[in-house]
Formats: sequence, structure tokens, C-alpha cells
Amino acid sequence: MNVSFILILLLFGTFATYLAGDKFAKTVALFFSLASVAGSIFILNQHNAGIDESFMINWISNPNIYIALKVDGLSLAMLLLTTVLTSLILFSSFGNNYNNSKSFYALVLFMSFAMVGTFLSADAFLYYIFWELALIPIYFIALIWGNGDADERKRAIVKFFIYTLAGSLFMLVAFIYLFQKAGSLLIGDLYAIRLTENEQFWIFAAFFLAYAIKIPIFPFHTWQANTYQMSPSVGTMLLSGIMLKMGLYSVIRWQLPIAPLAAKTYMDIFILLSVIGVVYGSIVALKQRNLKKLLAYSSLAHVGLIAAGAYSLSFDGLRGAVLQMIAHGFVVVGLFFAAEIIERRFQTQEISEMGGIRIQDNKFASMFMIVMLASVALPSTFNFIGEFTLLYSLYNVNIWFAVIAGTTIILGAVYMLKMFQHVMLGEQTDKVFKGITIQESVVFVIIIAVLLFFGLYPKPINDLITPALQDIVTKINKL
Amino acid sequence: MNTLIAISGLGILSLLAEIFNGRKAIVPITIIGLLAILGYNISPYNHLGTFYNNMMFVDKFSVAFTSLFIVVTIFLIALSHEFYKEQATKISDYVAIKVFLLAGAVAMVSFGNLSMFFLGIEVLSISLYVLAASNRLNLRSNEAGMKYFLMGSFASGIILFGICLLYGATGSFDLMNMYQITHSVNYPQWYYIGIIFLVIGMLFKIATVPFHFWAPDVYEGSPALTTATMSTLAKIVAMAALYKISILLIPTQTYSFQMIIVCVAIASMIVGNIMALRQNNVKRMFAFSGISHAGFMLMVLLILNNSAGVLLYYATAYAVAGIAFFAVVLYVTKGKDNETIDLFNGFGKTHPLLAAVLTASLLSMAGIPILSGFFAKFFLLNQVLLSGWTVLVIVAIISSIISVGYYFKIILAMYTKDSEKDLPNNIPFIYQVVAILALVINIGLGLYPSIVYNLLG
Amino acid sequence: MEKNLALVLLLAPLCGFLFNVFLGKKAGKGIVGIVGTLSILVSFVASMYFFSLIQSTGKPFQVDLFKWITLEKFNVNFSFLLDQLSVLWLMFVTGIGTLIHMYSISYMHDDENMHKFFAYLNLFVFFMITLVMGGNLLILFIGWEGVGLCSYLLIGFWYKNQDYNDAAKKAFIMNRVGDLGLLIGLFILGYLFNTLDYATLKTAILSNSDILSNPLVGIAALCLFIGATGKSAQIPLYTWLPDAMAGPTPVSALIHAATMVTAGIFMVTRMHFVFDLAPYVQDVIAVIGAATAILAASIGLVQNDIKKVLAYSTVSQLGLMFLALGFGAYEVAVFHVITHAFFKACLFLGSGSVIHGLHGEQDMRNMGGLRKAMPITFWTMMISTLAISGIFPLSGFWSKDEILMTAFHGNIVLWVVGSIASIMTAFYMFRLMYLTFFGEFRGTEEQKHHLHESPSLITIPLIILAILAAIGGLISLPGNSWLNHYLAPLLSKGEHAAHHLGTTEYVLMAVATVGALLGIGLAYSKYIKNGEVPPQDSEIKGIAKTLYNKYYVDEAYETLFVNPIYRLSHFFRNYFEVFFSEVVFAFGKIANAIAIQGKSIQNGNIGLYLFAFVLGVSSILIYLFLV
Amino acid sequence: MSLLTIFYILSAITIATAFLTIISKNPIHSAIYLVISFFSIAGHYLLFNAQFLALVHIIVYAGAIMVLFLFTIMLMNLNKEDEPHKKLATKLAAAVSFGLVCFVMLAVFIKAMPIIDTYKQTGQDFQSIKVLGKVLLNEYMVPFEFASVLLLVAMIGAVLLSKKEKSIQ
Amino acid sequence: MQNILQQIGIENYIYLSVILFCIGIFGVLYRRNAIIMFMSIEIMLNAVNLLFVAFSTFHQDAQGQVFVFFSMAVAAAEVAVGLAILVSIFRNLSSIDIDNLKNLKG
Repeated sequence: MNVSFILILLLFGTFATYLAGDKFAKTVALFFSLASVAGSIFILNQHNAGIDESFMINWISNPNIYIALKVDGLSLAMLLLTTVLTSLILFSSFGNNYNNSKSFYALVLFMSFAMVGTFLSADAFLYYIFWELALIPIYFIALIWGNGDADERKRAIVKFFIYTLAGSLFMLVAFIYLFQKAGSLLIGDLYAIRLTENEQFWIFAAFFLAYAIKIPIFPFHTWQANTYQMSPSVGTMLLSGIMLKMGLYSVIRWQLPIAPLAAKTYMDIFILLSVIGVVYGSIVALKQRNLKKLLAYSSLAHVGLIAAGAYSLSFDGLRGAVLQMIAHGFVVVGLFFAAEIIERRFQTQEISEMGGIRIQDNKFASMFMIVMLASVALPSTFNFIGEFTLLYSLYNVNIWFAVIAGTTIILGAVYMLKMFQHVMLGEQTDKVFKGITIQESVVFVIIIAVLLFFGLYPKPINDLITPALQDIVTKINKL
Repeated sequence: MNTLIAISGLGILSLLAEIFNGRKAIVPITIIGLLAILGYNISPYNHLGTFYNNMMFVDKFSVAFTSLFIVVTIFLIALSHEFYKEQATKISDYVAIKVFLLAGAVAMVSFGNLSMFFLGIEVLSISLYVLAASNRLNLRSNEAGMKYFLMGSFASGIILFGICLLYGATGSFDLMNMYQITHSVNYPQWYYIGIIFLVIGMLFKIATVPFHFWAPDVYEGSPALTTATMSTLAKIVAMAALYKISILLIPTQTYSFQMIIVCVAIASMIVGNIMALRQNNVKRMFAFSGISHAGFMLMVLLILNNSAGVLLYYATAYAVAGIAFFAVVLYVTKGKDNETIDLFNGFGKTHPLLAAVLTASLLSMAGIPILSGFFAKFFLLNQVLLSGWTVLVIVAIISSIISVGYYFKIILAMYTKDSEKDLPNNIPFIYQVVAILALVINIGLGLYPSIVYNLLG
Repeated sequence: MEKNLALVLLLAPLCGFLFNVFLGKKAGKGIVGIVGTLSILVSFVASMYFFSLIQSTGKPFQVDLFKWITLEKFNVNFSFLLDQLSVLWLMFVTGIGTLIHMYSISYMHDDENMHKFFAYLNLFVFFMITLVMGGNLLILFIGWEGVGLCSYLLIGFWYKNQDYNDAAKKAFIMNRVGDLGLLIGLFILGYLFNTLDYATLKTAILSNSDILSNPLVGIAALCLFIGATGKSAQIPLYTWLPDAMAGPTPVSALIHAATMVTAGIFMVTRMHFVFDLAPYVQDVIAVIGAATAILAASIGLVQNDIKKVLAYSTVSQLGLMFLALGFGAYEVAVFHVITHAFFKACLFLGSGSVIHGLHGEQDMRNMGGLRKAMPITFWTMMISTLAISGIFPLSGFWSKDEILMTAFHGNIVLWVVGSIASIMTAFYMFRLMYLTFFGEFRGTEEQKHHLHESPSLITIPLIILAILAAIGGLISLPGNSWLNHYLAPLLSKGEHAAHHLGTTEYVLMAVATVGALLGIGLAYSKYIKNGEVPPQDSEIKGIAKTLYNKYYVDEAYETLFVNPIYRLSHFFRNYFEVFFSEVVFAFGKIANAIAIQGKSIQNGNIGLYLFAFVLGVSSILIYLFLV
Repeated sequence: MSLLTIFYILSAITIATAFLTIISKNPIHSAIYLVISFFSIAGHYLLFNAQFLALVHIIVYAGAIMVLFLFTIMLMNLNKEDEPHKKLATKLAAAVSFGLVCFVMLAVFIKAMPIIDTYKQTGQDFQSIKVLGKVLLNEYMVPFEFASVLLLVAMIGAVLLSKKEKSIQ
Repeated sequence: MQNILQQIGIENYIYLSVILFCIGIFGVLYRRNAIIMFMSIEIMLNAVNLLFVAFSTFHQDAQGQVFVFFSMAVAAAEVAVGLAILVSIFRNLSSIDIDNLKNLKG
């Protein structure tokens, strides 16, 4: 068994879910997604035992394209993140009833399939295919099962789709160009080619466009808030929890090692943009009236920091980025799930229409608060480790980057606490908040457990990703 | 060579079937016949080489494209039976015309002599004029036929003029002779003028800017199945023929010639895609989309390696997507006065399967991976970039982005709007079969692109 | 064995927390209180053990658990350090913690969320222990933020009231401002020395003489100090502390008087080797300390809320401690921390007892004459008040005196400022006492009817703390200081270790005592002799009004920082976001506009089509053959 | 009268009548002019000694095609000058493009024209009926047959476009 | 027999043919009467035919003339189909003015 098995499993699961019919779709989907978790863990064990589970066959002989799936610490970490989060997200949606749920869950699994593929691909062409494939299901999920005014939603979702697609097409051009230089699109061959500075600049710029939109980095973020708001929660979680990480992962895996010279030359600009995103996202989040939009802007701030760390090109920056990617994945899923729980009961996303929930359901309030605190990077949560490492790496570039990006610590607390205060605290309103179900709390418990465990003992993940990142750092510094 | 004869014979056979009251059997017989011809065409019995004093010149290129044309025609004829249900008395005519059209198409890619080429293009064009105007009680169809006819014969005149100049320069219509002359002896400059006229005529046939104006009007006015024929079969035939001409008859591509191609390609991609944005009629939208695809295919002329493979793949991908698209459109627009996008409202809920097929084919044309349209664009842009036309690639990318806008208009209509009227849910079996088959081919081509791509390598 | 005990010391409060969170509601209020208190008591006992251990061996004891954060150049471990300083701190944290837990059993008995209260308190103690015990700056940072969180939770304990929530939020956010400074300081130290462990850091700094010339060290020290100003409520980040009085009184006693707010002093003392390298930062600390002392004391003069007075008093006292730190007199600051913990905890608990007795009344204008109804409360508070005012021989006298002496030797201006602050302290503390316990009762009849002494669970801690407040000074008597001796191995700088008791010192003591008596006298003449009662809010005029409104600092912050940021947020949301969004849409709109224009060209006129055709042919021919 | 003179006269007639065909308001007149033009072209053919072609040309064009035109004109009763007044812009555009295209093409050819002093003269017969027949039915047999397909398509098409729909029974 | 082009010159035929061709183009552009437009197209085709014959003589080669036959066949076929379309338009519209055919646009 090698890693392609997980992809096959998920693809098969997609069809099985669709065929299972509306009634059993979610169960089947969850089953397959759990199976993929099991598979990933198996692969993890194999990897730790020193067995390489990579997979490679020739797909198209001319042009020379392979189906190459690479298992190293980095991709494995992302694989685990994707499969675990997908399971969580699927499980979290059990409280909802979607019409035509067989299509819905099939799309979710398909998206998981595509994202796993993106993380595993070691051939740029394959990678690009998965990258684009991931866009299709989320488009439909957001479009069909989304909420809000239909016309506005359409506008937002189409913008999201075209915008992200536009960015990635330029990446495709860059890959084509690289293909002509290297004669193959295998990642190893791409790493090996030596490009002139000018070439690197354009390649880097093309990649940047794709990733900056996906991540998103200021000022390419305008699709984000509306899309998050309009999508159904499952879609929002998939988008913010995993899909954004595709962009960040790609920066580390593809952009930096392929064009290290450009990355170094223009490092300050990219870090600056990312850091501006951090501050800007935080400030805009202060005055949001819509809960999901607020969370979206907070996400903008957080991923800005991750991107800044990645662009710092240091080992610490990359490591921090990966750690924070995982941490942010869990946290943001938790936060959006909290928003979803409230929405299930109050049928609103407007913060002004909430309040007084803690009185009615203390358990939920506590869990929400823990996740929220993790999101503001309270020490002993996983996010702190990521944020600390990232800020430290930024400090090593320039103290002012660290200071400016560090304001997220303050501003994050401001908007999060403000939100929490108005959403959860205060006198009981006339709205009845039904206590959260066991199923809902299970999701939270898992998230909190992950966040706290790795917050105190991040060694397993660290050991997993370190060799792979070392490899990449060597590639970046090859010149 | 025998393929052409067989196809012509099949056309006559379908005419005869009407006489012998075998109306119901026409479509099946024709399809079986075409399948047999297809089998023969790709079998080793179909010898490569030149035939009848170089009138026919059969090589891998022509065999591959002939097969593609036959496949597309099979689909189109399969759709005919249902489409012409109301005018059953005329079905043999329609089928025969389509088969003859195929014969013309085959002549256009396997000609060894410009006379065959000219006759081929005329058979093709005249068939299309007839088909465009075939709904003779409908003024829109009349108008389409008239416009197509006027402009088409105008273009034919130009093509003829070009051929004449080629003849004047070389004294021969034979490709081999001309090839030898242009590669060895001095010859008058008329030759180039002739080539340009010929190319312009073909640019008209594939509908590139600024010779594209007919396409939207004609596509819109023609009966839907004719639109399907024009946009899928006719376009790729003309493109293949143009490719063959430019490979065999142009001794060296001068920079200025390449510039012309570049400009036309860019203009087509941009104009086609931008104009399609505001279209409300799916056929018209498809026409503009076709214009942009023509611009894409035109870039093949600038490619140095394996350009035939790229063209074949692109043409196949485009045709298959078009067939699937039209199979659905035929069903949706059946019995309607027009073909506005509103007709698709709520289609995703009422007909999930067909909606999925339509979505997939639109995605394919937009160039979304795993569907063949993506690979087509990838192969094409890869080669274009290799040939050094970076600007062209950038424009192609930008126009691809624009194209997503209108392809998704249909998808949006299908999935986000509610249908006002109930469509009859008795989807004709044959439409479903064609749509799904086309989609399967589409995906298959995406999974195993080398099958087609390396066929001519 | 020691390692396990250290873990017990650390984890006992955590266990208490977990128990109270998960089982507290079911277990009932009695069990909750007992478990909460016992878990702290266990820690206290363990601390005692370590205290005796270190006392005897003099060697610090380090526990390394596992690798926590991995960085390229160095790792940060989960390690704990038990040395003189941390054990000392642990002692009074857990000790006073135990007393306050005990007190809370009675005080919070009527609250429906008592189990949560105890859970939070336990959690606080856990984080405080983490802060103190941490073997490196990052572990300290866990505790540092953790106590901030608990403070947030406890200030906003009555979360139905949004004003309290605002106060809690404010506390958390202001602390975070400081935390950012601390983090940056950490980064600089990590960057310079590739470690965050105290021990390694110290050796690295002391062994590296080049480091003196590196300006980064000074910046690091400044950043650390910014962190301290947040936690220890110094200018400019002090405004949260008075607001923090929104929380239940035991919380104010434990967190906002005795323990958490001294974390800044702890940290500065811990990192003294860094501060010693940056004299100008020390000057800044001293000035800020003195300024805070006088500013807070002056505000405290006119406050009417009994807890607010104490809160400003705390800020003022903390300012004095920083004054000492600024002169490098760490052990003096520590001494004052300890004595202050005793008498301030006692005062807060006493005020809590008063408030308890008056069913929530906090305004001193509605009190008076409680001396008879609540004798134990009165006497314990009286002792503490005398202590804080610096009356011989109570603990406050010794510690404050040492600070002022240090200041006198360092900078005469700061000494004057500190002395004035002390006089003010004496004045407002006695103002508090007089208004609360003397004169006639000014509350409602119903309150008067219910006046009673608090139950023993409340009074016992009061008594213990009062005793400690009285005799606490013994640990560091001038000339023969046990404390200085105890801390000597850690601070390792001889100059402050022994004060020579000369004439100057005696004169200074006398001046301080006279000052304190002056303050007391003023208060006496104003509130007892003249029987004045502070005017109602609307009638406050002149300087008093400025003071009463805390120099309008909150308003200034609001105008300078909060509002601009919100306006910016508004601006970004309404303009920037729209702009960027529209830029993206603009591409689509341009394309659409072109398409609409294009549609009018495609007008159905075949003549036009042919015309375009011919033009196309002509231009191609011209380009190819005529140009 | 030299051949050149004849050529010029014939050319003048050809061009003039072609022009008149286009600008005549009455379709019948146009048709008549066109016939004259065709005849003059046949004259050119005769000048080349291509008798057979000239004959065929007259039969096909003047005989068949023009008769078809005339029939249609009669059928539609178009022998009136009922064409509405065209817009100036249309006229101008037509004139401009005519001038442009004429100028361009002539310029192109003048530029491209090689100087030919002696023309090829093999002396062999290449345009008698016999030779043409041989070429047509030997070398060009396939196109010849294929042309029949073309005509068949045109025939079916014409029928299809004019046939009245019968009921399915 | 002498080559006739020796006296007249191939260029003259080319010019004549080009002018004729352009007149055809002009006619298509200038007129709105469909029948006249057809006629213009016939003029264009005839211009080419003439050139074919001229080139045929130029090369002393029969193929050019043979091609004229095909060209005639095409012309005939086109006219037949074109007129059929025209007739059906006329039936619907009672007019053959091309300017009336503007329903398809945009």
C-alpha cells in the first residue's frame, strides 16, 4: 500500500457517497473520510519506520509528465491535517440537513481528494490539476448550499472563483516555462534547474499571483470575507481550514525553492505585504458586524503572519509557518463551527442580534472561549507556538516587522474579546439558545484536545516536518 | 482514399433509403456505416500514400483527422433522428447532406490537389448553407442561411482567387509539385499573395476576427443541430485544412506572416471572449466562444514541434465538449422560440445528470483540469511558449480568465435559479447517450491525453 | 523525589481547577471550597519544603521536562527552576492564596457560580506558579499570559454586566500591549544569546564583555520593562487596574494586589543582569516608578469607591517598588513586594468584609461608623493601614523606608517625589479608615439593620494577614537583613547588600515617619475633626475634579488610541475594502462595457460585416506587401 | 487590329457592363448587363483560343445561371426600381472600400509583377476538347466525380429548401 | 502558334481580373438587393475564371482550364442554393432587401 491508496479511497468515497443516496450520504462520507484518516496514520507509521510510501508512474510520456506523489514530513503533515479536518468538518455538519445531501457530501469528499492530491503531488502538472480541481467543489458548495441573498452570493462566489482561477493560470504559465527549462515537471527536476535572476523574478511573480490570491495576502484578499460569509459553514471551514493552506504550502514547497534568488531579493516586499495584511486584517475585523466576516478578517491576519514567516526564508519561519498552518486549521474550523452553532439556533450571523448565550449554555461558552483564546495565541495553545516561531523569524529579518506583525497579539485580542463579549456575554436576550448537542461538543473537544496537546508537546509534529523543511531550506540557500 | 468513396456512397445510400421507405432505418444504417468506415479508416487496410494522380494524399494526419470527423459526424447524425422528428419526410435529406458534408470534410484534409480542396470546401459550405436555412418557415433561419451564404460565397471567391494565383505562380495544382517548386525554383511573388488569399478565406471559415461577424448571427439563427455541426465539425475541419495548407504550401513563414497570425489570434481570443460576456443566447454565446477557440487553434500555426498533435488534441477536446454541450442544448431548447440562458434556470435541480454533463463540458471549454479542454490548452500553450511567443500566452491566459465569466453564467443559471416552467422530464434517450458518451470521451482524453496527443508525434 | 514534589507543587492547583470545572457543580459548594483551598495548601506545603531545602543547601533546583519549542538556533524546554527568588515568591503566592481561598469560601457562598470562581482562582494560582517557577522566559510567558487570562475571567466573573466585561477586556488588552513588549524583549535576548534559560542567559551575559556595547541589550531591557508596566500597572499601562476592581473582592486581593501585579517586579528581578547592563533603562524605570507612585497616590486622594482607593494605592506602591528597581535595589523591591502583599491583601479582604457586610455597597460616602459593628475587620485593617502608611515598627515602615533611602542615595528629586507619595498614601489610607469606620453610619436603614461582623472564615485570614503585616518587616531589618542575605547568591551584587545605618539613615527614617504622621493628621483634621464627607460627584470641582476623573487619562487614551483605530477600521471597511473589491470587479466591468459596445457594432447589417471583411483583407495585404 | 486592341475593347466592355450590372437600379437591366459581361468574357476566352471553354462558359453562365436569375426576378416580380434609397454612409463605405481594395490589390500586383520578356511556348496543344477531356477524365477524374457530389448536395439542398412539408403519414 | 500573352502580357490580364474582382466586391458592398449581390459574386468568380484561363495559357497547361469547369460547377451549385434560400426568404418577407435581415444581431 502506498500513498496513492488514500487518493483512490477518497475518490471512491466520492462516488460511493453520491450513490448512497441522500439518507446515508453523510454517514458514508464520514466513513470514507475516517478511513482516509486511518490510511494517513498508517502512512505516517510507515514513514516513521523509514519506509518510503511515495508513488510514481509515468502518465504522459510526451510531454514528460508523471503521476508522482511524494511522502515527506511536510506533505504528510498536510495530509493528516486535511484528512482529520475533513472528518471533523463532516462530523460537524451532522446537525445540518442539506437538501440533495448526496451531492453535497460527495463534493466535500471530492474536495478533500483534490486537496490531498495538491499536498502530495510531486509533479507540478499533477499538482496544478489538483489545485484547480479543488476549486470546483467549493464553488458549487458555496453557490448552491450557501446563505444570504442569492444575487449577492452569486456575485461573491463567481468573483472568488474567477479571481483564484485567474491567479493560478499565471502559475500554469510559469510551470510551462519551467517545463521547457527542465524537460520534466517533477519537483526534483524543477529544483535542480538554474534560472537567471530575471527568469526567477517572473516565475516568482507568477507564483505569487496565484498564491497571494489563494492565501490571501493583502491586497488580494477581497474575495475572502464575502465568500466566507456566503458559504455554508462546511464550505467556510474547508476554505479557511484547509484550502488556504494549499497556498501557503505551495509557497514553501514550490515557490521558494524554485525561485530562491527572487525570493531573497524581494523578500522585504513580500514580507511587508504580508505584514500589512496582518495589521489591516486585524483593524478591519474590529468593526465587523457579521460574525463570519469578522472571523474571515481574523483569518486574513493570521495567514498574513504565516505568509510573512514563510517569506522570511529562514528555517524558523518555515517551521513556524507549517506549525501555525496546522494550528490555524484547527482553530479556524472551531471558530466557524461556533458561528455555525449559533447560526443554527439564532438563524443569524449578525453580532448585534446575539448576546446572552453564556447564561444559557455555559459549556458552549467555555469551549468557544478556549478556541478563541487559542486563536489569539495564548501560550500553551498550539497557536502560540506557531505565532511565537513566526514572530521570532520575522524578528530575525527586521525588528520592525516583528513589532508591526506583533500588534496582531494586541489587535487580535481586541476584536476577539469584543466579539466574544457581544456574542456570548451579557444579559439573556429573548432568544432561546438550545444547549449544544453531544455531537457538537465532540467536535469542540477534539479541536481543543489537539490545540492543547500540541501546544504543550509539539515535538511529534516538529520531528515530522523538520527533515523535510531542512531539505527545503537547503534548496532555498543553494545559491 | 476509399474512405472518401465510401462516405459518398453512404450518402447516396441514405438518399435511396428514403425511396425504399426505409425512413426509420436511415439513422441506424448511417451510423453503422460510418462506424464501419471509421473502422476501415483506422485499420491497416487503409493504405497511406497518394492516390489517383495525387488527387488524394492520405497520411497519418489525414487519417487521424478523418477519424475525428467521422466520430463527430456519428454524434451529429445520432442526434438527428430526434431533432428532425417533426419533419420526418426530410430526414433522409438531412442525413445525406450531413454525410456529404463529411465527405467534403474528408476531402479537405486528405487533398493532394487544390481542386479536391476547393471542391471539398464547397461541398462543406453548400451543405452548411442549406442546413442553416433549412428551417425555411423560420425567418431567423432564413436570415442565417442568407448571411452565411452571402459571406461564404464571398469568401469562396477569395479562396478561388488565391488558388488561381497559386496556379499562376507554379503552374500546377498538385501539392507535391508545388512543394517542390516552392522549395527549389524561383517563382513569382503572386504565390505569396495567393497564399494570403487562401489563408484569409480559411480564416473566414474558422471565424476569426475580423472575419468573424457572420458566426454569431448564423449560429443563432440556424437550427440548433446545424449550429452544432457548424461549431464543432465545420470549425475543426477548416482549421485542419488551414493547418495542412500552411504546412505544405508556405515555404517559409516570414516574420510578418507570423505577426498576422499572432494579431488575428489575439484579436479573436479577446473579441470572442469579451463579446460572449454579454450574450443572452446560448448559441450566440457559443459562437463567440468558438471565435475565441479559433484564436487558440490558430496559434498552432506558430508552433514548431508536434503542432499536428496539438491541433488534433485541441480539436478533439473542443469538438467533444461542443457535442456534449449541444446535446443538452438541443433538449433544453426543443420547441422554444429562442435559446436564452433563462431556459436553463433550475436545470440543475430538475435534470441533475444533464446539468452535470453540461457543466463538465463548459468546464472543459474553460480549461479546468482533468477535462480534456485543460490539456488542450496546456499542450498548446506549452508549445507556443516554447516557440517564444510569450505575449500570446499571456493574452491566451487572460482571455481564458474572461471566458470563465460567461461559461459560468450558464452554470449559475442551472444551479442557482429556480425554473419558471417545468421542462418535460422525458429526456430523449439518444440525447442522454450522446451527452454522456461525449463526456466520457472528454474525461478519457483528460486521463490519457497521450493517446491522441502523440498520435501524430 | 524533589522533581515529583515540584510537579505536585505545580499541578495541585491545576487538579483543583480541573475538579472544580468538571465536577464542581455536582460536588456542591462546600466541597468546591475545600478542594480549591486544599489544592493551594498542598502547593504551599510543597513550597515550604523547597524553601527549607534551599535554605539549607543554597543550591537552586532545576526540573527539565521535555523539549517544547524548537528553533533553528536553540530550543526552549519545559523546565522549572526553584531557586531563592522563585521559592520566596511561591511561598507568599501560595500562602496568601490559601488564605484568600479560605476567605472566598464564605465570601462567594451565595454566588451560583462558586465552583467556577474557585476553578478560576485555582487556575490563576497554577499559572502564577508557572510564572514564578518557569526555568526560562517562555515558561514565564505562559504564566504571564495565563494569569492575564485568569484576571480577565475573574474581572468579568459577573459576565451579565457588560461594564464588567469591558473592564475585563480592558485589562486583558492592556496586558497584551505589555506582552508584546515582553515578547520583543524575548526575541532580542534569544537572538543575541541563543537561549532563553535564565541560568544560561546569565552566564552568557556575564561572560560576554562585548555585549555592553550592543545597544540591543538596552532595547531588550526596555522591552522587558514595557512588559512589566503592563502586568504591574505602571505608566502608561496602569489604567486597567482600577477598573479591574469590577471583579469579586478576593480576586482584587489575590490578583490585583498581592500576586499577579508583582509579576513585573519578579520578572525584572529575575532579569536583573540584563537591566544592570542598561543604566539608562534603569533611569527610565526609576522615573516611571516615581511618577506612577505620585500620580496614582494623587488620584487616590479623592476616590470614593473603597476598592478604587485601594487600587490606586496598589498602583502607587508598585510605583515605589519600581523606583527601587530603577536603582538596582532588587532586594528592596522584593522586600516591599512581600510586605505589600501582606498588608494590601489584608486591606482588600477587609474592604471585602465591609462590602460583604453592607451587601455590595462600595461607596465610602455611604459608610461610616462601622468600627463597632465590625471590630475584627476594623482592627486588622487598622494595622494594615498603619503598615502601609509607614508607621514604626510595622512592616511597611521598613520596606518603604528602604526604598526611600535607596532613592535618596540615588536621586534626591525622586526621593522627594517618593516621599510626597508616601505622605499622600498615609492621608488617603486614613481618609479611607475614617470615612469607613468612624463617624456615623451614612447608609440606608436596612443596611444598618443588617450590619454584622463577618464569619470566621473571613476574619481568620484577616487576622493572619494583619499579623503578618505587622511583623513582616522582620525579614529585612536594616543592618541585619535576612532577606538580603537570602537573595545574595542570586543577585550577586554586593553594594546594596548591607546598608550602613548612619545618621543620614536615621534622619530619613524620622522624616518618613513625620511625613506619615503629617498625612494622618491631615486626614484626621479633615474627616474626624471637621467631619467632612466627600461631596457628590457633580459637586466635585477644581483640581479635585481632575483628580477624581483620574487626570482624564482614560479619556485621553480613548481619543488618542482607541478612537483613531476604530475610525481607521471604519475607514478601511467602508473605503479600502470597497475600493479593493471594486478594483477587482472593475476588470469585469470594463470587459462588460466593451462587450456592450461590441454588441452595438455587431448590428446585424451584412454590409458592415462585409465591409469589415474587406478592410481586414486590405490591411493584411497592406501590411504584408506594401509596407 | 492588333490583339491588344481587341483585348482593350473587350476589357472595356467587360468592366463597363460589370459596373453597370451593379449600379443599375432595375434588376432586369442588371441581368442583361451581366449577360453582356459574360459574353465579353467569353470573348476573352476565344482570344486565348479556348473555344470549348468559351462555349461552356456561355452555356453555363449565360444559359443556365442567368436564366435562373431571370426566372427568380420574374418570379418575385422584381422588375421595378424599388430599392430604397441607401444611406450616404453605406455608399461612402462601399466606395471607399472599393477604392481601397482596388488600389491595394493593384499596387500589390504591380509591386509583385515580374518582368516577363518571353512567354513559354511549347507549341503543344493544351486546350483542345480532346486534351481537356483527357486531363479531366484521367488526372482529374476524382475531382470530376466529386463535383457530382457537390451538385448532388446543391440539388438536394435546393429541393429541401423548397419542398413543402408532408404530413408524416 | 504564338502565345497570345506575348502580345498582350499576363499583367494586363491580372489587372483586368483584379479590377473585375474588385467590381464584384464593390457590388456586394454597394447593393442591398440580394439578387444583385449574387450577381456581384458571379462577377468575382468570373474574374477568377478569366485569370485561370490566362494562367493556363501562361503555363501552356490544360489544368487551369479544367479547374474553370469545377469553378463553374461550384458557381452553379451556389447560385442554385442561394436562390433557393432567397426564395424562401421572399416567401416569408415578400422582399429580398438585405437590410430587412437584421433580426440577428448583438
